[in-house]
Amino acid sequence: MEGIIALAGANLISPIVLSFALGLFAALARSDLSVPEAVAKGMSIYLLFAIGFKGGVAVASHGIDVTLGLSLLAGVILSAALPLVAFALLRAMSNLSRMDAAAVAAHYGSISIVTFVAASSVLEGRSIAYEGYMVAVAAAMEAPAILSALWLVARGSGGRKMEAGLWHEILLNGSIVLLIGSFVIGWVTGTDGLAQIDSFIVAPFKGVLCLFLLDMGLVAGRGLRGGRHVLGAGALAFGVIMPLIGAGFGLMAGLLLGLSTGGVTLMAVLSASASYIAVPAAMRVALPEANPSIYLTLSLGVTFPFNLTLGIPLYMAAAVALTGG
Amino acid sequence: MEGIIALAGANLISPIVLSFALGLFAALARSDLSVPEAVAKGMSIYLLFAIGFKGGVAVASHGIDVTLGLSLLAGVILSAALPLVAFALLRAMSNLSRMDAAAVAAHYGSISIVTFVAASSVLEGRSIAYEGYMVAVAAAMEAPAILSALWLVARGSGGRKMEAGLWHEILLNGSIVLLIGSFVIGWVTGTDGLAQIDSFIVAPFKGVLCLFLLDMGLVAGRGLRGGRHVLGAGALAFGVIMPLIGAGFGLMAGLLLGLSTGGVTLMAVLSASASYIAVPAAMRVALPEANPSIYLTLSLGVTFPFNLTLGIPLYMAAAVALTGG
Amino acid sequence: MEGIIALAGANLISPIVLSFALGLFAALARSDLSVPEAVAKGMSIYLLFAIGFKGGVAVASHGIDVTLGLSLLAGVILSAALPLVAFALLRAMSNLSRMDAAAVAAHYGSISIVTFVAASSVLEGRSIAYEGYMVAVAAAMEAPAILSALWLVARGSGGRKMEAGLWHEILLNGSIVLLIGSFVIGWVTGTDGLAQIDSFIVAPFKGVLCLFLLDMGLVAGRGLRGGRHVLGAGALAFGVIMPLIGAGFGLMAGLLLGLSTGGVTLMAVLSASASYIAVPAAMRVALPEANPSIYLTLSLGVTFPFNLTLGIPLYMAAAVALTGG
Amino acid sequence: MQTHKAKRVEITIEAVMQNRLTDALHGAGVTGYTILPVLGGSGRSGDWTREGQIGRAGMVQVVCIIRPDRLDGLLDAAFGVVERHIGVVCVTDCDVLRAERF
Amino acid sequence: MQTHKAKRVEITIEAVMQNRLTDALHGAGVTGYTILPVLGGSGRSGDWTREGQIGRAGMVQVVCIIRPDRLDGLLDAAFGVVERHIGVVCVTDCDVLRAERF
Amino acid sequence: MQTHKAKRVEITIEAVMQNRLTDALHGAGVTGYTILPVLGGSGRSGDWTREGQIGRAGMVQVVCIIRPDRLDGLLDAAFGVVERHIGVVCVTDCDVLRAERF
Ligand SMILES: Nc1ncnc2c1ncn2[C@@H]1O[C@H](COP(=O)(O)O)[C@@H](O)[C@H]1O
Ligand SMILES: Nc1ncnc2c1ncn2[C@@H]1O[C@H](COP(=O)(O)O)[C@@H](O)[C@H]1O
Ligand SMILES: Nc1ncnc2c1ncn2[C@@H]1O[C@H](COP(=O)(O)O)[C@@H](O)[C@H]1O
Ligand code: NA
Ligand code: NA
Ligand code: NA
Repeated sequence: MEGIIALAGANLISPIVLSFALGLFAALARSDLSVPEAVAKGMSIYLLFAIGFKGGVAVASHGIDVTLGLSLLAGVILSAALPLVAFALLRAMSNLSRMDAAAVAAHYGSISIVTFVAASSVLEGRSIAYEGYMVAVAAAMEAPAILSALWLVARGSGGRKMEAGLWHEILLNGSIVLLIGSFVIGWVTGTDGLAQIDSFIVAPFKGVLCLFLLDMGLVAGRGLRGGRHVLGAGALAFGVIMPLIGAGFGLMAGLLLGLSTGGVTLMAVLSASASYIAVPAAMRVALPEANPSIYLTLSLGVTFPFNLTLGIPLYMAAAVALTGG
Repeated sequence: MEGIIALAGANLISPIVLSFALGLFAALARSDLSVPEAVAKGMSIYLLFAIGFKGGVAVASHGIDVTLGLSLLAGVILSAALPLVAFALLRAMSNLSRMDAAAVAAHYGSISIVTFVAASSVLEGRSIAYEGYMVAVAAAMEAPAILSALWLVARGSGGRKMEAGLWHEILLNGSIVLLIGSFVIGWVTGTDGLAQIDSFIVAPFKGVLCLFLLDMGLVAGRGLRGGRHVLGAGALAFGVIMPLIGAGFGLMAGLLLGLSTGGVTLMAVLSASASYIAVPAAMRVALPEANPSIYLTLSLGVTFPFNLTLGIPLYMAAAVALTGG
Repeated sequence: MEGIIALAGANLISPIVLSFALGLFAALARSDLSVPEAVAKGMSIYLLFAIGFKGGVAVASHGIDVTLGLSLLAGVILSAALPLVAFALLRAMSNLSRMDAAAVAAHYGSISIVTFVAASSVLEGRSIAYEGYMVAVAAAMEAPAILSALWLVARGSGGRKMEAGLWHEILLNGSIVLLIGSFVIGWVTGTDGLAQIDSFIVAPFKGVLCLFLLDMGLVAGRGLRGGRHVLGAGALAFGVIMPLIGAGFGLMAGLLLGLSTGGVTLMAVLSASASYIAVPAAMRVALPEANPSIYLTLSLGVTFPFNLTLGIPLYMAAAVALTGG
Repeated sequence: MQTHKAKRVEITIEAVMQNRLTDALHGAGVTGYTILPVLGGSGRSGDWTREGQIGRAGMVQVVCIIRPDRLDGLLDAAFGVVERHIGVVCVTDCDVLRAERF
Repeated sequence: MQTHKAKRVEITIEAVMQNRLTDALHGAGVTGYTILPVLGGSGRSGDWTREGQIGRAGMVQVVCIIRPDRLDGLLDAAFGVVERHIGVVCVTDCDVLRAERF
Repeated sequence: MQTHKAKRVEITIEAVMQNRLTDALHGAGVTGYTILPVLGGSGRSGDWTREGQIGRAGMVQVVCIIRPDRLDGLLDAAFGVVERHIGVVCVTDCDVLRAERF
């Protein structure tokens, strides 16, 4: 217990978390500090490329684990199943409409790649190893949740079909293509490839992450300022409870798969995290009637900060305890 | 004297100054070279974050100097007082209207953070130490000058009140929040924090500064092309004389405070430099009748290049001579 | 022969080429992956600045070669002459109009700085030295081709004069100014200057190049998707044959000049490459009737990938064989 | 200078719907339009701003100039897309040069 | 397709004044508008361009579509803000779909 | 609020031609205009998008508000530039505040 608190404390005063806090503060204080959209997008391209590449190199040098396929499968199942849990919970805890609840549920089945990046950064800081292919698991978990949510809506209102083009958009969305693509490049070029570009993708990585989280804090803060009125106490509580439930499922899955301590942690982090890029875009197309303030505020304004500050050290401590690592 | 000339010569052929010159040349030659606004803003966020963070780490490792509070106070007083000097000088030397003169004066009380960054970069290049909290002094000097200028106008025309929202905007403007915020982050996380991100904020710093100054040169050159008609010889001379006067006050303040050689230099640099971000925005809101070409051309087209090329080595030589460092 | 294949194979699985392939794939698969315009422009400013600076430093430390002047002259002649070859070839091989053929020809006389950068990166990877001033040759080859193309059109239609402003635009276009400017800065500040900023312009260079080529792949892929209908088999074949012819001329020129192995390679690469920045802009102004889809698709969608993947190792192998280096 | 009557249709729509709208326009035979970025705005669903946006958030403005007789086809096509979505459609009378282009 | 008469008001204003303008619009009950970025321009105070701008320089264009009877309120509110400042206000007649939104 | 009749001219043109157009406008005595960035579009020469563009590609939109009696001079000047080039010129009636500015 004390270990967890120390861990959480150390995590809380890391430059990464404090940068997020600074952004949050600036937005809540209505400062005009802002990161241009193009720069934010540039940084996210950098982060996705770096994390994918490093994952590929890790797989190239440690070889394919027999559990790779099973981990991917587990990711898909978690992503598809967690929205059902989230939906039931939301309907019980809050007074969100069926449509809004389904849209929120989709976000919690899917994942937040920045939470994943922050967690792997913490793991590396403590020299805890993890499977390189967890990046691929992250990619695999992006989309299935969307399908579950649409099914939830269809079951209720009868016959809302998914538009053909939407599948294409979801499966080939920029972040998935970049993540998988750079993973493959890292895999193919291996440590030789990494040696050529590591002073770009390894050394400055954590610093870029700080600035990116500064922007995430700004966006979350602006969202909270505008969105706090649309959320009741029940929905807010959901934003903290659901990641814990998700992390529980992720921990179990990781243990069953026999992943390393780091791998179990990341499985928990992925399950606990909620999407705010791919899923919101899909929801605007497929469920335009659902209120974006609700799902964005919950995912970005409540769950993301929770995971970043308390969640990650907690899941890591649980993984350490459970794997004995 | 020879020492100063050698110093100025070395400074003049540094990549930083030459990058500025390249931008200036490109703009004056009407090349279409341009740095996208988003990239320029991204670089300025990087520079502010890095300089603030490093300042905070310096304070964390060297402890709070007893003179920190006094230095902040001195900064506030200098920022508030220098506009009065500048205003009197302008009214004597040029034929600017009361309104334009007050607006220009506000710029010279406030500071240019890039001049500060360039100066600290030169100091580091010569291994001259300076107080880490000078970053905080810089932040403290941004705003008071605006108040003095508004008071100068109000005294003349009778009763121009400062709009409520403007205060909030000035004190929480993006650069101040980012500078102070990253200063605090650096302070809290200390050398451990720095170790995590130094290959992002330390190693590439000077290179980014080059590209940023390339853009500053472009902006200054475009300004000069458009603004040279609005400035008479008196105003132009002011753009070179005022930084010298400001530097004199800054040197005195630094000596009285008992700062290190680097600290005295930076105090002079801050007092000598003129704002071109925070103050112009405030003037557009508070004194829209003042002509922006005048104050931008003077501050960015005359004083900034003067400080960058001749001013910094001069103020440094004076500080070295006066502190015996 | 086997050496070439091994070389090409090694080149094909470099992170640089694979990043381009990823972008190409993403665009052809209609993924929404995209690099913001401002970020792409920011990266190109970085690459131009770095390559120019390093070229200048190389000249500063190795001294001016007696062949520098002759190499510049050779570059100008190649740039002016290759369009005539290209024009004749196009008229024979394809059914493009005179106007379209002339516009395409201009692109092949001029150069692609990214191909140059990629080639010098490959050379550095294999520790093959090259003359630092090749950067200046690249700059000298940008513009003459445009004049040749306009002459080709004028000869046909009678009396199309070149607008006064266009010259200014071409000779002072952003990339030329930045390339030459940073070359001069590197030259003036030498290895001292480089030491100050090498962790910005040397260490992360290849990584930035990867992301830039990712974007180039995206742009090329989008172009191919839209432009494939406008190109017949003849024009497509031209896109592969012309670089080989250009490279042949470049190799000869390099040998005659007595350049190093790396220098000969780069001369071939410059001659083989086709412009897609400076020349398209000039053509939109001077020959607006020419169809941009044709020249952009050929240059960026056919010749650029060919050079990047097969051309560079081929030209390098030829240079190695011919110089005995 | 000879001008011709035309209609200027300005459709403000979510960026995620842009391709669906332009596909619908192409389907209705409208092949000329210009897309402007939007920085932010306000409506019944509240304020928003583009700055710092992550992902494909935000809106765009599609401006379409057409011959008056083709207006109804365009509006039908556009309405099919904006119907369930937020967004604004605004039509203005205008005069154009080079009528053959529309 | 059923359309309704409305007014399209386009206000070009300095970026530093944007919040003051939108606050004034909200104050006048105007809650629907779209903000476009401006790249550059020219006027009595000369040329300017956005590229490479440092700080919050530059202008924006606020486009507001409203029912004709609310025009005067909007113009009063807007004028209160632009009065001492540079900027241009331009009103056009237009037709809109979904009149209930305005 | 007192308004005055004016014309709003919107010229969509390639970015490389922007300076030539604004020079021509200045030549015709038109010194007030606002330039908007364009994200993408479609026309007879196909689709294009600004994203990831390298170089000075792309288009801009120049919006010019003028007194009606000056319209012809402006259109002549604009036409001289757009004539051989792709681009669209669209004129709308509008009302402006502060007529003395135009
Ligand atoms: N009356 C209006 N005038 C101009 N733009 C509007 C108007 N109403 C809505 N919009 C734009 O459409 C977006 C969505 O509006 P709404 O569906 O009302 O939330 C807003 O963010 C604005 O960009
Ligand atoms: N007649 C006009 N048409 C369109 N935009 C204008 C016009 N006059 C001024 N503007 C815009 O308003 C800004 C300030 O104008 P001014 O106050 O005349 O300097 C200019 O930079 C333009 O962006
Ligand atoms: N009817 C139209 N309405 C609006 N914009 C258009 C129209 N036609 C062309 N454009 C714009 O002008 C550009 C060039 O058109 P074009 O010359 O037809 O290829 C297009 O990419 C659009 O941005
Ligand atoms: Na999840
Ligand atoms: Na000062
Ligand atoms: Na060539």
